[in-house]
Formats: sequence, structure tokens, C-alpha cells
Amino acid sequence: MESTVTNHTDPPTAVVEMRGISITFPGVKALDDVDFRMFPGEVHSLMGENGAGKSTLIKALTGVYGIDAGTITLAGDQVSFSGPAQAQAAGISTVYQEVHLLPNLSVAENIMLGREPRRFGSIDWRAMRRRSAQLLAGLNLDIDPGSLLGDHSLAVQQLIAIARAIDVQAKVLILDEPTSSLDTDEVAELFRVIRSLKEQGVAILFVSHFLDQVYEICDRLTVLRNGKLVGEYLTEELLRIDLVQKMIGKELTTLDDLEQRARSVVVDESDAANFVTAARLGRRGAINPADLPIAVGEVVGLAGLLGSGRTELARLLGGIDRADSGELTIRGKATKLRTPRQAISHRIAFSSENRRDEGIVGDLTVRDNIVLALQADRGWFRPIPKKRRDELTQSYIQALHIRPGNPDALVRNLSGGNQQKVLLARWLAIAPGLLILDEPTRGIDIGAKAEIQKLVFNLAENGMSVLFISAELEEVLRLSHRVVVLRDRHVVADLENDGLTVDALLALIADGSVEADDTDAASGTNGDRVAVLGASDASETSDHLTIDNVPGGRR
Amino acid sequence: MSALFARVVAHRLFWPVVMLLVLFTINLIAFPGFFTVTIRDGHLFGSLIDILRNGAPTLIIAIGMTLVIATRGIDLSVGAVCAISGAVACSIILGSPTPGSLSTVAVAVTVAMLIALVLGMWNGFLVAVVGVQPIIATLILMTAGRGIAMLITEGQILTVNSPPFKFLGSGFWFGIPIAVIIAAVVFAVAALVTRRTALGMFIESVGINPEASRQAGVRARGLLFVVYTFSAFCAAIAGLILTANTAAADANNTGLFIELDAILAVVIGGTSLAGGRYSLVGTLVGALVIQTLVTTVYTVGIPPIATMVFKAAVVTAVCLLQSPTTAEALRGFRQRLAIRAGKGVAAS
Amino acid sequence: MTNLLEAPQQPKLPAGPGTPSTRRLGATIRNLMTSPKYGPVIVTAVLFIAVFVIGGVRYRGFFSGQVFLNLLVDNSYLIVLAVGMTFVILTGGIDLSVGAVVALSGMIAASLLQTGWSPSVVIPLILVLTSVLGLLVGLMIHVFKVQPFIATLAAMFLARGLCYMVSQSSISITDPVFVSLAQTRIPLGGILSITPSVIIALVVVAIAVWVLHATRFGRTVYAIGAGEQSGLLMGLPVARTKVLVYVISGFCSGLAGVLFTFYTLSGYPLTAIGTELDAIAAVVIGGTLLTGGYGFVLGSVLGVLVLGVIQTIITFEGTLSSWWTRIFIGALLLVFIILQKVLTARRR
Amino acid sequence: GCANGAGEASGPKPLDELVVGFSQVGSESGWRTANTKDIQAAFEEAGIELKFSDAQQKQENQIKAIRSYIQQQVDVIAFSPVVETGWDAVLNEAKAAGIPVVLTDRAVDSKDDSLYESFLGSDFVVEGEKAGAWALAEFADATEPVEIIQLEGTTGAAPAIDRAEGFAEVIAENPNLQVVASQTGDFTRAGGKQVTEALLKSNPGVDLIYAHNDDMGLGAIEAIEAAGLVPGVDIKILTIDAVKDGMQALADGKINYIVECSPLLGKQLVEIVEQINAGETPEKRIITEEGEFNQEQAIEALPDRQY
Ligand SMILES: Nc1ncnc2c1ncn2[C@@H]1O[C@H](COP(=O)(O)OP(=O)(O)OP(=O)(O)O)[C@@H](O)[C@H]1O
Ligand SMILES: Nc1ncnc2c1ncn2[C@@H]1O[C@H](COP(=O)(O)OP(=O)(O)OP(=O)(O)O)[C@@H](O)[C@H]1O
Ligand SMILES: [Mg+2]
Ligand SMILES: [Mg+2]
Repeated sequence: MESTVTNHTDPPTAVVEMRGISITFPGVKALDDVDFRMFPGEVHSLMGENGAGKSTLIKALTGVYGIDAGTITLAGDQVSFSGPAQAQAAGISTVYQEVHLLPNLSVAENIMLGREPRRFGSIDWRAMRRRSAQLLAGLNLDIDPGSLLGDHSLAVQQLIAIARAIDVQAKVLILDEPTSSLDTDEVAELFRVIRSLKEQGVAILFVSHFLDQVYEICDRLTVLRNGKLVGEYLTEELLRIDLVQKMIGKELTTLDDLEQRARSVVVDESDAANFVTAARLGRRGAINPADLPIAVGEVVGLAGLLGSGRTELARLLGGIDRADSGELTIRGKATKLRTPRQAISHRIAFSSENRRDEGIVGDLTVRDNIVLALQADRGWFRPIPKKRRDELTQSYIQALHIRPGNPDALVRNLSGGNQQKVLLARWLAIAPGLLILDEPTRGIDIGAKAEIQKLVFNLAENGMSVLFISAELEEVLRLSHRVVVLRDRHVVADLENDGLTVDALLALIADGSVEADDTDAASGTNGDRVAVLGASDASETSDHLTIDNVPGGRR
Repeated sequence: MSALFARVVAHRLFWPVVMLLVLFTINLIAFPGFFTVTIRDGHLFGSLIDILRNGAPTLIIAIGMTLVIATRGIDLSVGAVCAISGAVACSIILGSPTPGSLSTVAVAVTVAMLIALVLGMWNGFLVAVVGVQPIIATLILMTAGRGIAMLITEGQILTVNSPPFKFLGSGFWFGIPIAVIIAAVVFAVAALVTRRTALGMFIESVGINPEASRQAGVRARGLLFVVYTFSAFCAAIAGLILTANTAAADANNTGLFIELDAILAVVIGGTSLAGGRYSLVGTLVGALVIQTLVTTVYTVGIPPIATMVFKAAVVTAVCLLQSPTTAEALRGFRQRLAIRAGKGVAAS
Repeated sequence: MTNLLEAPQQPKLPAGPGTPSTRRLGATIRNLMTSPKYGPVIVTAVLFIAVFVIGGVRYRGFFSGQVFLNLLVDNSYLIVLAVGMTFVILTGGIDLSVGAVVALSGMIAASLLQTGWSPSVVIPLILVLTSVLGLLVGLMIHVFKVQPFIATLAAMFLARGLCYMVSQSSISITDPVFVSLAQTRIPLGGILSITPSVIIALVVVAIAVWVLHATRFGRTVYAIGAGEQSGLLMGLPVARTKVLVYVISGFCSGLAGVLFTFYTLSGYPLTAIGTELDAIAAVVIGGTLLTGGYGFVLGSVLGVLVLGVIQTIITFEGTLSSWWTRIFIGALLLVFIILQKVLTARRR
Repeated sequence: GCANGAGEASGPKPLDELVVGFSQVGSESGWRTANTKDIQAAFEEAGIELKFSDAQQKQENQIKAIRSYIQQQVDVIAFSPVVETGWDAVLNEAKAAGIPVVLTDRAVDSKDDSLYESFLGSDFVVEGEKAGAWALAEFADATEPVEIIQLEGTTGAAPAIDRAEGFAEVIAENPNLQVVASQTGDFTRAGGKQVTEALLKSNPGVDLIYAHNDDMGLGAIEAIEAAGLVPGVDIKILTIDAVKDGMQALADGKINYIVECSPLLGKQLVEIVEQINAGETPEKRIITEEGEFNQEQAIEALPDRQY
């Protein structure tokens, strides 16, 4: 063990102390003799590649999984929780990696469930709503606590889960990839909250694959690799490059590679060279009519705030939802997409941001998950020969470093990041002409992220069009030939990506707001809308950007 | 060696098979000739053959039910479809001037099957297109279907005198009961079609995560149509066998409560009612357990008033033994034993 | 089902004719009807009233207060059953044992009263026994991970078998307390009257509404229905709640059995066969999703009334043969379900 | 007496103004359907309006139907109770409304026999006794034990209980007659066949099969034939009901004896209704005339058998 921690920086006693933890799943040793500790008033980060065992360690701590060996002490007492309820009662408040909330209940209930304020034995609904409104406001989230949770986007749900966790008077707060779907502003809000909790002496465990975030907020790091402890470090004493090396066990070069390549824009002005052209494509209540041409071999990035309609627009192109206005031209032919199936037959692949509910088929094997879309496209009576299936699976397992590399493992048992890779493999397997990636790098570790970015880049060079959505603007900028900006369900800008900076993009995304129109009439009643950052949107000025007045606009 | 044993014990069909063997043993004690299979009049004769033959209709229905359940559905209407197909076939045979001719029987069987296909598509329509919850969608046909069957027979038991038809239920082919052969064919077809093509994977994937499957381009609607139609088709075959068995269509009693037996067979076989992965072999074992249970009640002479309690005991026993909790406890027990044994060795 | 959970927001309404306020009202109604939460219940209520009015137009003497009250009088036991079933189904489970438990508690009551026990002992005893049965079922489901369908099926066999063991033939009840409870009518002014059973049933409904809506336990029931795993990770008392739900169902079955004996003043081992399906149908018709998480007790009460009104129409029709009776019930159920679907349909 | 209730109708009504409500148990068997049909036909012939409802074997449905008849103020209510007990409340309501009630096929077990005018039907115990008597006579000079298999009706159903009881009582006279196995076949052919199949294997020496109805007997025949034995010869068969298929088998010598249980109650029921309408008092308990058949009698009776 190459621990570099020096004792003089440690506060006197650890609030959490895990020693020699081992957990074995059938076929995988997920944790192998891992030590881990947390101190009051510090932000600690668990780092490691996908499948390194971060989530498993967290679940071991909170009693979701029983441990095969080792001891856990909480504030000096040895504990062994039989379930999350006990852990919670003992002062450990947790947000697990996949959003685990209840879509059938209201936002307020999701926040307060299990500790609802009561009067005379019955739940005090008014107090509950008030309290949750406060909590949401604390995260700068302006949504109706009475609305159904299921009506909110994944990102909002993630924030609600966080609101639930921070409401508890906890000694320990655990956040497993809480920022994977959040935009910069939401992250900033979260960090503000984390800092104030830290001041109150709460020990906070923050897991993220975003190194920037980790370096911004964390005091101390514990690095895992392949279920083994690599070491515990102070953030300020560990260079990023060293951290990455410790995580993956070797030097990382690919990213820089990518940056250095020149972006050759293959855009042709004529529609014929466009793989797909959306003209005034829209859907009531979801996205206002939008134009979106995507050329063959072009990578288009969609940028916008939470709820700006990126996902909605992408869903229309992927045939997931039906458009009710506008036209879609695919390879020069006017087409209507009614089902995802049709889209696939036009070689359009849509990879959903919500991988648990709309992506993976948990109880099927890795192999079946990878070939699913390809097979569906071929029809049921033309099965892909076993040999071909195995080859395909093996090649993607290798190309995307899916771990464990066992094609017969159930996808349910893979770590979050590896599930995402399986999903990606599914879509690559159909050799799409247009690949729509909605948050494809969500929860993917830094090494794999680079791999995926490289992949996207190469695919585009080989003529695949890509529509790329990511909350991480750097990523969007790094990959896209063009960036389309959405705001309030309108396309507000369409820019060539030469010399665009994150700051410029941010300014564009956040600048004012589109005047409230029919979309608001439909959704505004619920008030489920995030306050746009720094919005002085009362002004009726029509200075919102149009295609024409944006610098570098397309036409 | 012990690793192999552990693997066998961990198999999800281990306990159902054990239960089957236990039931066999009980029978053997009560009736020593239980395993005797003789050849009488050129065909096989014996208790085991009876179990296979009488279990065939339940098995056939359970095969269709397995696929329905794998899509997260359930089909309560199979009993009614049994009754309808039997009623249709018998009334056609009765109405024909030549009830004994092969062609009459062929027409009767074909028409009965076609009607069952329509009924299956009806269920599929309600579930897949209208989006009615399967239990209610099929409850409608369960209620109305028996009425339709009675409408056809006018509430009477239609007795037919048609050797070819009767052959379907109690005939033999190469000494093996026809019903068993039919069940084997249905089983093989279902297994081949779902496992050799991608159908099985699609069914499972729709059962596990319908939305993800839709986005992956799986045609869930068509699939639901297919499984409900297939289920009704299986029910019709079973109904014809049941009817031919006594050469009489009894709209009231043919296939009464058979849906419960079929579902029980599916679940004992390890397929979850929550949909997803299914096992046809499991269903086969489940159906055998259930039929053996029924036969045991008769041969052992369990009084009718205690039959239900006995059934409850067996079902509960299988379920508890199959449970992961029990497996865990057993594993712990074995480990303790092993440790103790190890200590003993060390001490000596 | 996923589509219910998913569509992010209300569709914008097409601007129809009418003043803004009527349009707003129309919009509100439309929104209510298509909301996944309240829609099915509201639509069921509207349809129930429609059916009642249509019946009134068609049959003499149908559209009267007493006919409506008789729906409650005749179905008070079913209302109590449906309440218990709602708890179970909300958690995503199912309870097939309720019909047999009704019969069993009738048998216990009749046989104990016959031997001179006092009703003040018998009734609590029954409620305790059936709750304990529910507890066992709940433990089997939670601790041993047995699928609810099977665990409760085993309980159904057991309860039915115990009925025969108590007595094979029916036993009448002559206990004065039971007789007076059976025959008392509580006048409601005019010629209208109800029975004590109705009051008991309504009290049960009121308590259930309160428990589900306003207690932690009740909200946890909904939580488990939406996702047991999520509930577990949120630190909710999943185990306790899941087991308790079956205890409640057992208790309600016991109580329903007692109400049923008030209704028939006898115990009979063959009563209430298939009543579990009535209860399930009532719950589902009332808008509760079988997969759990969505639904209301009041919806289930409406579901019972719908089934009751269908039955009433059948008796008022008065000339249906046995088979047309069944077909008619199926058809009415179908019309109802389809209308419900159409009216609650959301644009996708 | 018929002077019950305050609202008693004044004087006889013309037949075509009479309305009779009839609540049938269900349609669980061919016997029952024949019963329904006969009653419907008889009333049609007599020109009396009959309101019919099928309770689908549920007492609660029957209670609802009777309540509805009371509300519709029919002149006479007739019903075949699903079960013997538990009718006092609703019959009291009928009595209070001044509507006379006639029971068909099955009796009710009530202390207060003023609740109904008349019972018309068979006595299941007597049927069992008749069957037992035949068995006694048939095996009167058996020196070895006679092994009997009993195929019972649906567990808990009144006919099953009574027929078993009557039979057991009578054959107790001869200790040689032993019921070696008794199992329910649910009154169905399939049930009868499956049970017999299994029991034949564990009781190869069986001499007589006593089935609670013809259908189970017919099922037993199939099983016996499948075992390579000759029904009626190697193993004797004794059943109850005398439906057409049963009689045919009896005529063919596959069944040895049938005790009749007639579903043809229509005519007698109409007569009772007419009597009540005329203000007369029908007999309290009318047992339908039922015969017993051996092979010759069956051959003779077969041509006129309609059900
Ligand atoms: N229930 C399970 N059954 C079997 N294997 C499991 C199970 N849960 C996790 N694993 C395996 O344990 C290992 C660690 O997974 P874990 O989820 O802890 O990774 P992680 O570090 O959180 O990764 P990610 O960054 O992708 O979330 C993986 O190899 C995973 O496949
Ligand atoms: N911050 C928010 N506040 C309220 N509602 C929101 C918010 N974000 C999203 N929503 C709701 O979620 C739904 C989905 O939005 P959508 O997924 O299209 O946004 P997006 O641009 O893809 O953003 P992201 O994927 O980052 O959530 C929208 O209908 C919107 O009503
Ligand atoms: Mg993880
Ligand atoms: Mg999105």
C-alpha cells in the first residue's frame, strides 16, 4: 500500500472506519481487503475506473450488501447494518448511483418519505410541502413539490434525491455520482450545499468521474482499482496526472491525442449530403418546431440547460416520440418516424440518457443486450448465428473495455459505467448512419470516456453522423463540428465550432430567455421549470438569438 | 465432488425434481406396482404412463402460459378456450352425417383451432393494442368464453361416437399415448421456435423492460399478439385432448381451473410471474409435479376432504425449499458441518 | 404501464370552441381524466353513474335509491375484501386466498356458534386466525421470496381444505346475535334502509382511506408498489410493510367472512369460490394498476359497485339463459374497460 | 298454510297474468340444464310468464335474485337452493311481501317451515339407499369380501354427502361389502375416468364401482376399458341419475344399474303454482317419482329419453 497520508493533517478521530472489507459476487471479487475512512467535516472522494468497486464499497457501508470479511466502525462503535434503513437511522444518508426514487409519488413525498411531519398520527401534508419547498429552494430548484416525480427529467430527479439526502441530520452524507446528469449551475448549487454541510462537521463522500469537480470540492481521495485499495491521498498533494495513473494503472494519453487532431468540417450546404434534415420538427408540449440538419459524417452537439429540450428533440429524431409538426428528410427522402423500429431501419440509433429504465434489459446477458437492436432489426426468424454473436460481443467487450468481460454475465450486475458501455455497444452494432447519443458518457470513467470520444470521432471520420448531447460542455466542444443551442424548448443558435469557447457557449445558453409562449401554457401550470441561471427574464425584449444574428450562424 | 453437488443443489430445478421423486416414493410405498410399466394390447400401460397422459393437457397449456408470463402477462382464459374448442369440435362431429370419418374429425379439429386462434388474437388485441391489463383482458374471455361454449352445446354434454376423434385423447401410437406425443411435439416446437430463433430473447426482453425493448426496435405489440395467440392455440389443443379423452364435450367442466394448474406449473418451474427469463424445461417439471400430486392423492387414498390441505402442503414445501433464503441457510449449515468435520480431523 | 409513468407533461389542448372559462373547465376535466393518478377513478365514477342511468331508463324500478343501497347491502363483504386486496395490489402483490378465507371464517363461525360459543369470542377469534394466516403468507412472501401468486394460492388450498375438515356439509347459524345482525335494517328515511354490514364496510373503507393517505405505513405501501428496491434504498421499512399488507388482507378476508355469514346465516365449505377474482377485478376496474403503486381504495369501492350493477342489470333483465348470463357479464365488463381506456388515454 | 302474509293476493289470477320468478343454481351439469329446460318449457306451455336467473353456483347471487323478484312483485318465487342453509332472512322478506315460495330439487334447512309453500324434488339419501339395496341384492351370496370403489360427487355438495350416507347405511348390513376407496370425481366424466384409472391400479381386485352420477360412471367405463377389462362384467357399475348417455351405457350392458334422479320437475312445478294461485294448499313435500333401471328396463325406456 502506497499511502501518502501524513498524520498531522488528520482530525483526531474518523467517523467512518472500514477495515479489510471483502465482498465476492458469483464470479467477481468486487472488493478485496479494502480499508477506508472518513473524517468529520471533510469531503472525501472515492476514485476508480468503472467497476473498480466504488458503489459496492458504499453499499457495503450502508448494509445493502453483507460483507464477507472486515469490520466497519461508525463513530467508534463497530456496526453491521442489515439494510439502508438502519444505516440511515445511524446517521448515514445516501444517494445511490442510479436514481432510486418513486415516480408515482409527489416530489415532496419523495423527499420526506419515512420521516414525514405528523400531526395527531396523520401526515401533515402542508408542513411536508413547505419543508420540501424549502429544501428544493436550497438547491435553487423551483418546482412544485406537489407534482409527480415521474414527470421530471432525470437530472431534476437526481437533484430531488440529493434534497432528500441532505434533509437528514446526518453524520455522514454519501453521494454516488450525484452530478452525472447535472449542468454546471446545478453542480455549483450542490457544491454550495456541500460546503455548508462540511462546515457543520458532516463527513461527505463524493463520487464522480469529473476530475474538475473532484479537485474543486474534495479534501481527500481514496483510490480503488479492480476491487483493491490503491491508496489514500490528500487532494492537494496529488497531481491529476498521477491520480489518473493510479486509477487506471498506466499513463493516459488518448485525450491529448484527440485535442490535437484537426477538425475537418465535412458540411455540405446541399441537403443531399445531409444524412437527416429536420425542418420545423416539433411536438406540442415537448419541443417547439426546430430546424436541424445533420450532414453525413458530421458531429452535432446539442447544448442547453436542464429541461431546455435537448432530449425531447433527440427523441423525435430517434423515433421514440412522434413529431406532430414539421418534416423529416432522411437521405433526401421525406420520412415520418412513428416508432424506434422505423428509425432503426433507417439506421438511426438513439441511446437514451435514462439507461436503467429505457436502456439496458437488466436480466438479459451482456451478449443479448449487445445484439438486441441488431437482432430486432433483422426480425425474429433470422437469428444472428451464434458464432457471429460471440464475435460481435467479444469485439465490443474489447473495444469498450467492458468489465467483467464475460458475455454471459447479467447486465444488471455490471457497474453503472459498464452498463453504459454495453448500451453503446448495442447501438454501434447496428452500424448506424446517425447515432444519437444522449449523455453517453454519464458515469463513465475518464479512461473510457476518452475511448468513447475517440470512437465517436473515428466513426464520424468514417462517415457516421452523430448527434451528441452532454451536460459537459467541454466534451461537446471537443467533439462537435457544430453546436446547436437550445433554450426553453427552442433552438436559439446553430454555430460552427471553430474557436467556440465554453464561456461563449455558456453565455449563449444562459442569456435571457425566450418569451413565454404556448409551451409554457402547457407546462407552466405545474411550475416545473428550473429558474434559468441569472435570468432577468421578466424583460420582454426580443433579443433572443436567432439563427441569423448569431455570430458564426450557419446560413 | 462436493462442488458438483453444490452446483446441482443450486440449480433452480433441483427442489422440484426432488419433490417429484418424493412423490414417486410415496406412491411406491402405497402401491408397490407404481413403477411397473407393462405392455397391454400393444401399448404401454402403467401409473407412470397415466401421469404423462393426464398431465399432457396441463403441460401443453403451461407451455403457452410460460411465454405469456415471460412477457409479464397472464392468461386466465385458457380454461374457457379449452371448453370452446371441445364444444366446437364435438358439435361439428355430431352435426355431420359421418361422425366416424377421418375427414369430419379433421374439419372439426381445424375449425376448433381456427376459432381458438381468433380468440387468442382477441386477447392479444386487448392487451397489446387497447392496453388492458392482462389479468382483466383475459378475465373477460374467461367469463364470456364459458358462456360461448355453453351456447354451442346448449349446456348439454355432447357425447360423440367417433373413433378417430377419440383416438386423439386415448389413442396410442407405437405404444405411446397420442396425448403425450402431441405434448412432446408442442414442447419441441415451442422450444425450437423460441430458442433457435430470436423470439425467446425478444419475449424475455419485453418482459424485463418493455420500454427499453421498444427503443431497441423490438416489436412488442406483435410479440404480445403472438404469445396470446399461441397460448390460445395450446389451450385449444389441450381442450381437444381433454374432450376426446372422454369423447364428450362438457362446456361446464372441461378445463375448469386448469389455468391455476398451468400457472402453478410455470412457477414451480422457476419462471417468475414478474416476467422475463423463462424455462420451458422447468415448466415441464412443474406440470409433472402437479399431475403426480393429483395421482398421488388417488393412489395413496387421501380422503377428499384432506386433498386440498395436502396440495397446499406440497406447494408450500416446494416453494420454501426453492427459496434463496433456504439455500442460504443450507449453505451456512453445510459450512458449519464442514468446519466441524475439519476440526475433527485436526483433533485426531 | 411505462407510458403512464413517463410522458413528461400534460399535452397542450387543442383550442376548441367555447368561452375561455368553459374551455378551461373542459381542459381541467380532460386533465383530470387523463392523469395517471386520478384519471381511472374519475372515469370509473362517471361510467358507473352512466350505467346506472342507462339501467334506470331501461328497467322499471331500477333507478331508485334502494337499488343503489342494495348494491351496498349485497356487496358489503366484497367491499371489505376489495379494501384488503387494494393494499396488496398496491404493493404489487396479489392475494388469491381471500375467497377461501371467507368460506373458512364462515365455517369456523358456524361450527363454533353451533357448539354454543359466544359471538363475542367467535368474531375476534376469526379475525385473529385469519390475520395470522395472512401473517404466515406475508412471511412466506417476504422472508422466503415466494411469489405472492403462489404463496396465496397455497393459502387458498389450505383454507378451502380446512373448510372441509371443519365440516363437509353446510351449517346454519341460529345464534340470536348473528340473526339480529343479519336481519336488522337501519332506516335511512322513507323506504330506504341499509344493514349493519354496510356500516361496518363503510367504516373499513374510511379507515383504509385514512391509513393509505395519511400514514407513513400507507405511503410506504405506495412506495413499495413503485419500486421495492428503491424503497429499500430509501430506507423505508419495506419488510414490515410488505408482511403487514398480507395481514391486513387476511384480516379483511376474515371480516368479510363474518359479514358474509351475516348475509347468509350459514357456513358452507363451497361458498365464495372465485370470489378472489371478483375482488381483484373490482380493484383493477377501480383504476389500480396490478403492477402496484397507483390506485385508491375509493376506486376499488367503485369497482365493486360496477360489478354489483352489472349483476343487478342481469337480474333485472331476467330472461337470460345461463350462458347468455355469462356472455353478457363478459360483454359489459369489456365495454366498461374499453370506455375506461379510451377516456383515460393520454396522447403519446 | 297459504294465508301467510298480509298482502295476500285476492282470488286467483288468470294464468297469463301470473309471473313466476325462478332462480336456478347454475348450469354446472347436463342434468341441471335439462332441469332448466324442462321448467322453462313447462311454463311456456302453461302460458305463465317465467323470469329466470342463473346464480352460477353462488348463494349470494341467488339471494340477490330473490330480492329482485320481491322488488318486482312476482306472484310466486321458485328456486333450487345452492345450499341448504342460510335462507331464513330472504325468505322472511318474501313472506313479509306476501309472495309464496316453492323449493325445487334441493331442500332448505330451516326450522320455520312456514317460510315456503312446498318442496318439490328428490331425496338424495333415498337414492343412496336404493343404490345400496341393489348392491346388497347383487352380492347377497358373495362369500368373499366385495371391494367397492365409490366415486363421490363434488366434496361438500349435498347430493354427494347424502348419496354416500344412504349407500353406506344400507350396505352396512352385509359386512362383506367394503368400500375400499372413495374419491371425488367432481361429478364429471373426466374426473371419474382419472380417479378410476388410478384406483384400478392400486385396487386391482375391485368388484363394484358406485358413482354418484352417471357422468362419473361413464368416465369409469373408459378407464376400465383402457385397462383391458370389460365394464359391467369384470367390474360392475352402479350409478345415479339416468341421463340419456347413462341409460345408453346401461342398455349396452356397460353399466349394471341406475337409480333415477329426475330433472323433469317442470310439470309438477306448474301444478304447484296453479294450486297456489287457486288458493289451495299444495303438499309440503313432494318427492318426484323416480324409478330404477336395470338393463331391460333401460332398453325399454331409452327411446323416450329426451335428456
Ligand atoms: N449484484 C452484483 N452481482 C454481481 N456482480 C456485481 C454486483 N454488483 C456489482 N457487481 C460487480 O462488482 C464490481 C464493482 O461494481 P461497482 O458497481 O462497485 O463499480 P463502480 O466502481 O461503482 O463502477 P461505476 O463507476 O461504473 O459505477 C463490478 O465488476 C460489477 O460487475
Ligand atoms: N430544471 C427543471 N425544472 C423543472 N422541470 C424540468 C427541469 N428540467 C427538465 N424538466 C422537465 O423535464 C422534462 C425533460 O426535459 P429534457 O429532458 O428535454 O431536457 P434536456 O434538455 O434533455 O435536459 P437534461 O437531459 O439535461 O435533463 C421537461 O419536460 C421538463 O418539463
Ligand atoms: Mg458505481
Ligand atoms: Mg436530457
